Amino acid sequence: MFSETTQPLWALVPSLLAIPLILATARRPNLRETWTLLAALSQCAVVLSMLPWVLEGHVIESTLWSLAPDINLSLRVDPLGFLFALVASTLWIVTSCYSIGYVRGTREKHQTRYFASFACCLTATIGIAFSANLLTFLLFFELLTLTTYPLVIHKETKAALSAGRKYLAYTLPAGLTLFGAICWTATTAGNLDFVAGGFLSTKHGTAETLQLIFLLFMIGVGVKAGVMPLHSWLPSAMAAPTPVSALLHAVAVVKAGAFGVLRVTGYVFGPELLRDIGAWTALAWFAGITLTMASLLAIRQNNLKRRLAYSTIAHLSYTVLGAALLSPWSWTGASLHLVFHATLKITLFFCAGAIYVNTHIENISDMAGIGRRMPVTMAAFAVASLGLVGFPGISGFASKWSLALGSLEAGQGVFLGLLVLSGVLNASYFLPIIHAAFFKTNPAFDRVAEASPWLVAPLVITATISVVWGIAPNLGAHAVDLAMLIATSVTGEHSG
Amino acid sequence: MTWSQLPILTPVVLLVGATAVLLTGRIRPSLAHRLATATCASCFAIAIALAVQVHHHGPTHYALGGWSPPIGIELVADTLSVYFLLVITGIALLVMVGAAPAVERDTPGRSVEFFAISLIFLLGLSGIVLTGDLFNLYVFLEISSLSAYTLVSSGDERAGVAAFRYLIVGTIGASFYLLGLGFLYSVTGTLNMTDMAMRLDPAAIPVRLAAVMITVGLGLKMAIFPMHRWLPDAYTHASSTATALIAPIMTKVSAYVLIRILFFVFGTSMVSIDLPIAQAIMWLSVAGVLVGSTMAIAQTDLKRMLAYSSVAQVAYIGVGIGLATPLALAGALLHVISHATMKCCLFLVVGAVELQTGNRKLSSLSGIGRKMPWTFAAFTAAAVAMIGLPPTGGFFSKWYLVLGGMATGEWWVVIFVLGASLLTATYFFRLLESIYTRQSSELAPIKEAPLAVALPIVILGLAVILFGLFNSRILDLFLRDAMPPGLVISG
Amino acid sequence: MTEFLQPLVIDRWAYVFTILLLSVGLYGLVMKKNLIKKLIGMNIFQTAVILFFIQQAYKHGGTVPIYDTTVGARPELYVNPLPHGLMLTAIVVSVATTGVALALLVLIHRRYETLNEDELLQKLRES
Amino acid sequence: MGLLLVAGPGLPAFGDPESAAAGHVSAHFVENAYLDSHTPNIVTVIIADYRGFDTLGEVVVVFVAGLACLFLLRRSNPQQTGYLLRRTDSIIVDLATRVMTPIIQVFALYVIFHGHYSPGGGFQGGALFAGSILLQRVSQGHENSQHTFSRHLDTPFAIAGVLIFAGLGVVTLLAGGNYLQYDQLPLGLRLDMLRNLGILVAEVGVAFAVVGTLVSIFDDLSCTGRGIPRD
Repeated sequence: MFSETTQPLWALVPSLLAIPLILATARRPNLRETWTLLAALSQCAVVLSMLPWVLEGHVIESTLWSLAPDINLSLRVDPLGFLFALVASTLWIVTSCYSIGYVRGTREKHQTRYFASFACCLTATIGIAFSANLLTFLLFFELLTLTTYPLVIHKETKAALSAGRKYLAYTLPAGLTLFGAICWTATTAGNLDFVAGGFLSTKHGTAETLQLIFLLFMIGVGVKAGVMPLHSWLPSAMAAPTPVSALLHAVAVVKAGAFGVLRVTGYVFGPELLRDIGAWTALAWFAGITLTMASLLAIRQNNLKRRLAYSTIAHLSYTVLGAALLSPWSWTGASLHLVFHATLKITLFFCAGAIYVNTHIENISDMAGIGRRMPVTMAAFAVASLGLVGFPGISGFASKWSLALGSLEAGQGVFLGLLVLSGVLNASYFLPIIHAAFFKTNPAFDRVAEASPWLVAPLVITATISVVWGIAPNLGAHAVDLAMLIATSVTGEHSG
Repeated sequence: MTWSQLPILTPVVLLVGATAVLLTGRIRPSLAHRLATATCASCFAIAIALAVQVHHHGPTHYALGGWSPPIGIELVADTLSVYFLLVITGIALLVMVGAAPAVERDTPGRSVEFFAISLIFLLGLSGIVLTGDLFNLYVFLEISSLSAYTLVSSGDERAGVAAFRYLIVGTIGASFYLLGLGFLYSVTGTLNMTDMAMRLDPAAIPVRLAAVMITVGLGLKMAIFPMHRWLPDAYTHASSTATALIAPIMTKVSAYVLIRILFFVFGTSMVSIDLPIAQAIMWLSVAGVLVGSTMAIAQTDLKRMLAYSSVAQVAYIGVGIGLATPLALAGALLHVISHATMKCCLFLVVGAVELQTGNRKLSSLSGIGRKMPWTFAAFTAAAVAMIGLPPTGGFFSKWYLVLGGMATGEWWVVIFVLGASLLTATYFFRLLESIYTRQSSELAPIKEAPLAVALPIVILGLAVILFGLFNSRILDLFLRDAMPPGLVISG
Repeated sequence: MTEFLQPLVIDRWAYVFTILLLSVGLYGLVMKKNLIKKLIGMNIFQTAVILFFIQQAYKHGGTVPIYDTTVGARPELYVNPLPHGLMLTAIVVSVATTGVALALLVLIHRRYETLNEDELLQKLRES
Repeated sequence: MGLLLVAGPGLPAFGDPESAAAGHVSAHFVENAYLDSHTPNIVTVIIADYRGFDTLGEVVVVFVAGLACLFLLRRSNPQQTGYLLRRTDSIIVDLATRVMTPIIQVFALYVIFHGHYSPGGGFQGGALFAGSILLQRVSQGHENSQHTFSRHLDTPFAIAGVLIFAGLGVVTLLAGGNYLQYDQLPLGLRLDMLRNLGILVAEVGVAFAVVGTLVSIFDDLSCTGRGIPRD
């Protein structure tokens, strides 16, 4: 029952099971939240239990039933999927604690719907991480779109509703493009199972055809990954409650997009083919431009969450860039950034949320002096932002470092330049906040104190994790080993 | 009485049921509904038994009056017809279960006749899918049409006009069919489908003309663009029960006849290679998809919106028929069952809403999702299926359609089909948004629909999803064997 | 010209009437504003189809399809009985359709006091 | 219509005894009808035996049409329903109908029961019979003509007709034959005589259904029923 092959299924069960329980216990909030926490914990446990197998290099396959001729609904745990699932499920725990504190702190309406959709999203995310072929991937990908929508419009204000419409207006067409791309792949290749190093090859069509398919794929997953010019839903979606932004727009949704890019480049097309049809340069340049532009735009944002959103867009492009460069180190960096950026960015969102719950302030210009009243929160904020800047000793450094190596390895020094530039830009839009927060004073905050432990504990935890990983990146989750496994399996060469 | 008698049982049971409903209705009107439901249930059971038999022993031929074809009329229960028979009887059963209150409200004092006529309507449809004789098919076509006109006229003020328009169009369609049949008979001298398929010569002019006429006639009944004008009025003004009964299966059965005659009698090569009939159907259907979806966006009346989306969704089936490749046809057949389920679910929800609120304007629905959670959970599932998002049946029928389209290199069809689902998304998400988010005060006293009404809706909502997840089961159990000669689903 | 007319007019002159009737029926259906007249057009259309079948049944030198011991069971001497049988059914069907159509018209007339299409649409727009 | 002109040459020549339609199935009918069911009128044999199922369908069509009119036009409770036809005050019409009605009805019965041997059968006879009743309705007015044929009888008549025909089929089913397989009737006659009998029963069923339906349609059309004002 708990054999190796059934494990991926069990990873889906907790969050799936939580949905009806949450709905059933709508009347009794404490019990309801207990279900959420239990589900999060057990899910994380199930995922972690697979770590040894994955580290040994096993690829766990389990097929449920046939979806269409020659295509099964099947799950597959390889290093990349595992890494993503691990991040999502771990961060779900902290986010659930945080959400409980948050929704009670702000007395949100429809909390049941909120937690239920949250569980749905997690199911979808884990499904995306573990899907073994494109059709299964598409299934969970669209499911994620659907289940995120209620969270985006959660506040039911005009802004929230229009944000929701914008979200659908971007993601549904993207889903259709992905659908078309997958159908096309099915007709040309007759097979949709992910293979490390890609299953498409030049014999499946002319270079132009393959480039077109690749373009469709990139539009399909790129929207969620916020690659410019398909990014503009992301800042608007910040109308959602902060925990939603935190998990879904720093971890689940956007990361699902980035993850999709990795899957398509590494497991559908593969380095050789992408080199042959020359599609990788285009993708790399898109990513490079995005990470610069987004950082520039971030500077102009006064609303903290919007600034974080643009920084998210920028940092997702790190992953996309790493995927596009196709070299072992760049892939290592991409995979690592998937993990590290998640922890760092979620910390930042937690801080923003904590500040909002206490003071209802969203604009950076009003935050001067907040650091003196909420030292822990702002300390965590400082740590996380420094991490994103790429400050040595915090986790972000490791991933950026290997990305830099990767760009050199790929013989593309120009991207190294872009990375450095965006690091500088990161500094220029994060450091002022910290400076103002600590070294200015604002009498308005005299009666402000730290937020409730439900809110503070999670952000402290994530910040600590980032620091620990900054010193020993491989600790606990073996992130580096996994990243190297991924890079090796995809590019076929060893990194470093 | 042996298992070999199964094919005839469905029509006979329905006929006897109808008369029984009338007779008992004169004494105890309350019995009528129970009796009708029981009849539908037994028909569903018979259909299942027949399906099992066909699955194990292959097609069943039944010679009426003991006269072997082509002398007499024969019923042929092969996989295709059994598939449709299951859809018809299943939908009918689910509609009947909760029909009592709505019918009593819409047609006070006449519910007995209503149930009798709906049973005869089902008799006509089941006869159509079972018969193996082209003229007999015409008779059953008229039985179902006549009762359909009557059911449609059972609605609001304008129902009469809508029904009359429907009657004129339907009769012309049937006459065209009969004329085409006349041509076929004049050159083959037979009326039996299999016999005719052997005897007709695809090159002969009358045969080709007959193909065109029959296609036009059935196109009218199937509401293929531009012959769809009767449908929105008919579905909008008919009483909610009548719509829920007619909308899911009537047009599907016309599609069945089209498939049966084009692919089984004329043969795939004739309709897709010698003549551009299939292509014509395909392009008209593509136009229908676009027009139907666009019109649906503009509607303010829930039923009318659903009616226009029916035009679009039936056109999907037309696209599948037109592409005439195995996968596309499988998509069309899969869409038959999935669209029947979702559209039936949606119309039943409309009926439940009318029952609880006495109103069906889109504006009046805001916030109702919280008042009737179960009903609208099912509604949401069905809506998602209409848009064609996974993991519902709608998604997979679209999947096969697109695969089929790509296989034949019909890129524009693929693009239009995909684009149309965006239009669908536009009006359904607008609807869902207002259903779940807006608050409105006058909804306060509204309760969830009674169990008998809500249960079928929920069942249908679940079915929509299950048909998606387990579509390959449907594919293996039915669609592979239901393929016309010469078309084989690979894999 | 003749080689076109020969098969059409000399051998198949009867079908021309079918065609004429069909056109008359369609004309009535499309052109007439009065719903009753539309209905009549529909009936003419159906009758044309029925006539078409009956024409096929006709044989030169054929007698009524009632078995006659003096003639014996020789198919070529009786007109084709099958279309007659079919058309009996078809006629009944068209009668039934007409009945329902009339009922609908009565209903419409009771409700809107008119059977003229334009006035009807007018009243529908108002209501 | 141009299409039809094009199709012309493809059709068999008018009155051509060798046409495809004349051969094949219909030839078989002509050759075997009498032997199979001891009935000279080949058309009758075809509609009531070879293609009996069609005729059953036809009966159902008629039946549903009558039901439709009843459903559409008649008020739920008869008390509200008034009838438009009054007794005529012209003696000639009155007398004529009094004389004609019985003759028509006798002839109708003849048409029904002699349908085996001469043109005619259930539908024609039923229509005639119904005609005679309608004649009464028109001349004597609704109320006075009720004693010849009450309006409460029409639906039961139609139902009876359907049940006679459908029931005949059920009997053959129970007797172990196929549906409408008359030669399985458990009466121990020669096969062709059994079929002969079956045809007769079928025709009677048709007649009942037609009489009931036509009269009911007439009554419904001529009553002041639903619709004004909408109830």
